[in-house]
Amino acid sequence: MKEIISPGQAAKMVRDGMSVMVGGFMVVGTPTAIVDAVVREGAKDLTLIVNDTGFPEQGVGKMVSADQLKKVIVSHIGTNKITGEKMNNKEIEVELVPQGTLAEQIRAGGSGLGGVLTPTGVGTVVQEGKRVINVDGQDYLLATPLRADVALLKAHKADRAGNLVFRRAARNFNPLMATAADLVIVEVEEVLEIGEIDPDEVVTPGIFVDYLVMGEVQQDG
Amino acid sequence: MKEIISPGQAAKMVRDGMSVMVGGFMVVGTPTAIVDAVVREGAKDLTLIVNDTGFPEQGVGKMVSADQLKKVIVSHIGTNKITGEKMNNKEIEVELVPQGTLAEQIRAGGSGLGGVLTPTGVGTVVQEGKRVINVDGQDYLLATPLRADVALLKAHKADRAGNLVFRRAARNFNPLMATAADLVIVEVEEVLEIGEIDPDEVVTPGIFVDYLVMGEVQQDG
Amino acid sequence: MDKQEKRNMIARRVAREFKDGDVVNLGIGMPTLVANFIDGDKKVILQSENGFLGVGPAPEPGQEDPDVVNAGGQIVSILAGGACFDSAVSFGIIRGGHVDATVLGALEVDEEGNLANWMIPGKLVPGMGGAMDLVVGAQKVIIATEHCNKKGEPKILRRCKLPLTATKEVDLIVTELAVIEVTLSGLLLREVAEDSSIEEVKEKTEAELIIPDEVGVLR
Amino acid sequence: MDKQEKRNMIARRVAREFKDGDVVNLGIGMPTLVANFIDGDKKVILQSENGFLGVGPAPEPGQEDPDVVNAGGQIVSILAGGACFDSAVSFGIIRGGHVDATVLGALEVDEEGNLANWMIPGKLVPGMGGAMDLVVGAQKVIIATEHCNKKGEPKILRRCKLPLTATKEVDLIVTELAVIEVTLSGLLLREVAEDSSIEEVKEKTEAELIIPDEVGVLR
Repeated sequence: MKEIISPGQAAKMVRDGMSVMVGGFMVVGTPTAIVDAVVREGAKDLTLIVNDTGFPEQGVGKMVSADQLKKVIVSHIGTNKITGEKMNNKEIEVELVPQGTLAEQIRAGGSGLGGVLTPTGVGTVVQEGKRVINVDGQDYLLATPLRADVALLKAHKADRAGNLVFRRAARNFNPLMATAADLVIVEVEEVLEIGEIDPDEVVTPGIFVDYLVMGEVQQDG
Repeated sequence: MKEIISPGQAAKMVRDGMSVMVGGFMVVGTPTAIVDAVVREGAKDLTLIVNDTGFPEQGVGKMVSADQLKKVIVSHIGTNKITGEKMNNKEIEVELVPQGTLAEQIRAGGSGLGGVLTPTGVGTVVQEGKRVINVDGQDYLLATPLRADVALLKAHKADRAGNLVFRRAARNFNPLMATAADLVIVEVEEVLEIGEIDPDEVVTPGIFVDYLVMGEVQQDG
Repeated sequence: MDKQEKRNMIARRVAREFKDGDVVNLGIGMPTLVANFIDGDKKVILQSENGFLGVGPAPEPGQEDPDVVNAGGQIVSILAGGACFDSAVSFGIIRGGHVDATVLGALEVDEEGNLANWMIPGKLVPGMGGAMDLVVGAQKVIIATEHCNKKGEPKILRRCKLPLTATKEVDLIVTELAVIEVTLSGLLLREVAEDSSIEEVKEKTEAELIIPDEVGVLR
Repeated sequence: MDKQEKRNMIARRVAREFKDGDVVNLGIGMPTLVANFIDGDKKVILQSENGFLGVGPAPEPGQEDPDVVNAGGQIVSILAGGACFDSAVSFGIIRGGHVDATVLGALEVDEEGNLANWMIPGKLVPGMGGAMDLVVGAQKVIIATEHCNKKGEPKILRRCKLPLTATKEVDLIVTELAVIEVTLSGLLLREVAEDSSIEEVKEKTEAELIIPDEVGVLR
């Protein structure tokens, strides 16, 4: 049985200097109640691993605005000008990673792989500092694993065993990050009893989940 | 709309010399109606990529017994003595691969990766002939991608768009192989209309599937 | 032609490149427009790299689902027969060659099929998002772009100067003036707009163009 | 003790190694027996590498589901709260360190924690199946084995002679005679069976054993 905690309790587990993965793609599938609490609690010097930095007043963009970040590993910052400004002012280190590579790095971190070879980024600035490995005459970049101290995720429903199901485009990076952090906290819209999710329909098994948080229920249509 | 063909029509697409992936783990999740038809049609010199060679009279074991195979890439042959005999007599080349590595090789083949680095097999005979790549002080073996000319798979249900759902332990290698073959033929117990599988419940998207075959319905308990 | 007409013309021409059954990923901006012009007789399946296949049009007002957005953040719908997945699967589809065509914008594109469309050093660094994977992974890379940039300078160059998105991956360039195919010998002028001319296209293109005996009409 | 009693004794002792909430993978053969002895107060989640979590006991006759088998091919059940997945996810769980303990048999195990349990050259080559991944990936590797082989020869050696399954990964060895911990300094004798002695264990073990001041009783 997973413990259900408040957003504030979740946020207190995010401590200064930690690496933090946050699910979501342009705030869809972002655990906004937990992120808001992290902003309130004010942890500093965080390394954020995330698809994008949301918007200045939405999602992890609030963490950017609140100067909580030392570094961001991210595929896109174009929807949040503040990230770009802080990058140019050297207030935040921004490591830009192709989205598919970021997904594989997190998956590798969660599944005990030493890395994957991707053709993406060969011959571009992404190649700088990377190992190039040739397989059957084609060059690939070695993408090494990414893990985090804590993952803050969003799912549609969980059962009390922590099994998760996701909804539509809100799935994105959430199932990957669930495998790749020491502490996994998941904001959900609904918590079901054990047995209410069929084993075949589970997307993320409960063994990956440490705590559940009840977020606000999304309005569907 | 995917075409629904007979096991015999499916088997005729398997031609001499082809590489063939077949789903299943000890025949659970193996498309037995298609495999039986492949045995009847009698294609020769096949390279089989499969978790195990089933039993002498069940699953892909029938292909072993019928001398249809030139080579098998496989994690386990212990349930089928005939495979071992033919290996010792040099009638079949057997490449043994750790199961998790086999899964990653097929996934890499289907997802455009040049390979993955795995710690599995380091310091064992599996290391022979493999590239060893050190990342952060740890040695890994480079597992290169596997693809096949045709994949013969088993799913529980499909819709007419080819979207697949699987049942219990019959899922195993099937979703991975669906991504890694030029021609993908799936034996199913039931074909539903488009819209009858919710997008969130699809395990293998229909874009990976070329043909459906109606197999026998399994008795559930 | 005003800007919107140009964009529609480009989108309409790009849409004709798709075959029945194609899986297509449309980039953000003008490429998204292409969806409006796909022939209803062709079954084209649109992929959205944030995690689903079967992108449908924006729903009726009041029917919006906040979890159903495309990679540009616009509210869309998922057609019956669609499928949702995580980002690793999504880019497995893309990188693995399961996307038949992708349509993307360009800052610069060149004779070798190199593309620059993700950053302007010191100015605009939004990040590559999924663009690098799409350009490397899709079977056919179609660039949908205005022929010249806002300053009137050519975007189709001998060699890209901006940081590249990918090397030698572009297959076709569609602008309001021309359709240009990237071949191993260089850029081949396939079609010229009705109200333009080979001369105008050459003048507004920095790259060398191969002019075949027969050049079609872009409409 | 007859063979079955020995096996039950080993299984019972192994089961005591698990903590509440542990995720455990039990190998084929004797390790499977361990499930029968897990304390009901501990919630231990069993993983089956063919693709699910929440392995439960064999169902009542007539309730068998042919799709619900463990990695040894035995019909089992899936408990409420279980989850099914494909082989890549299954081995991601294993290789990624999400399995707290695995229990496997051995042909040979040695002072360095090396394990040989998958082939005898020229004789038995079943393939490694999932064993190599399990031994490398699981947080704790417990070997459940009879102390000697069928010929009465030691299985716990200075150095394994058979082809290895993995190097330096074994943490604990449980036999009908002893419980032995693999430490950086070598093999530490933790417990000896009530009806055996340190002398008997030493005699039947080729490897050097470290004998601490206090040796527990294996029951």
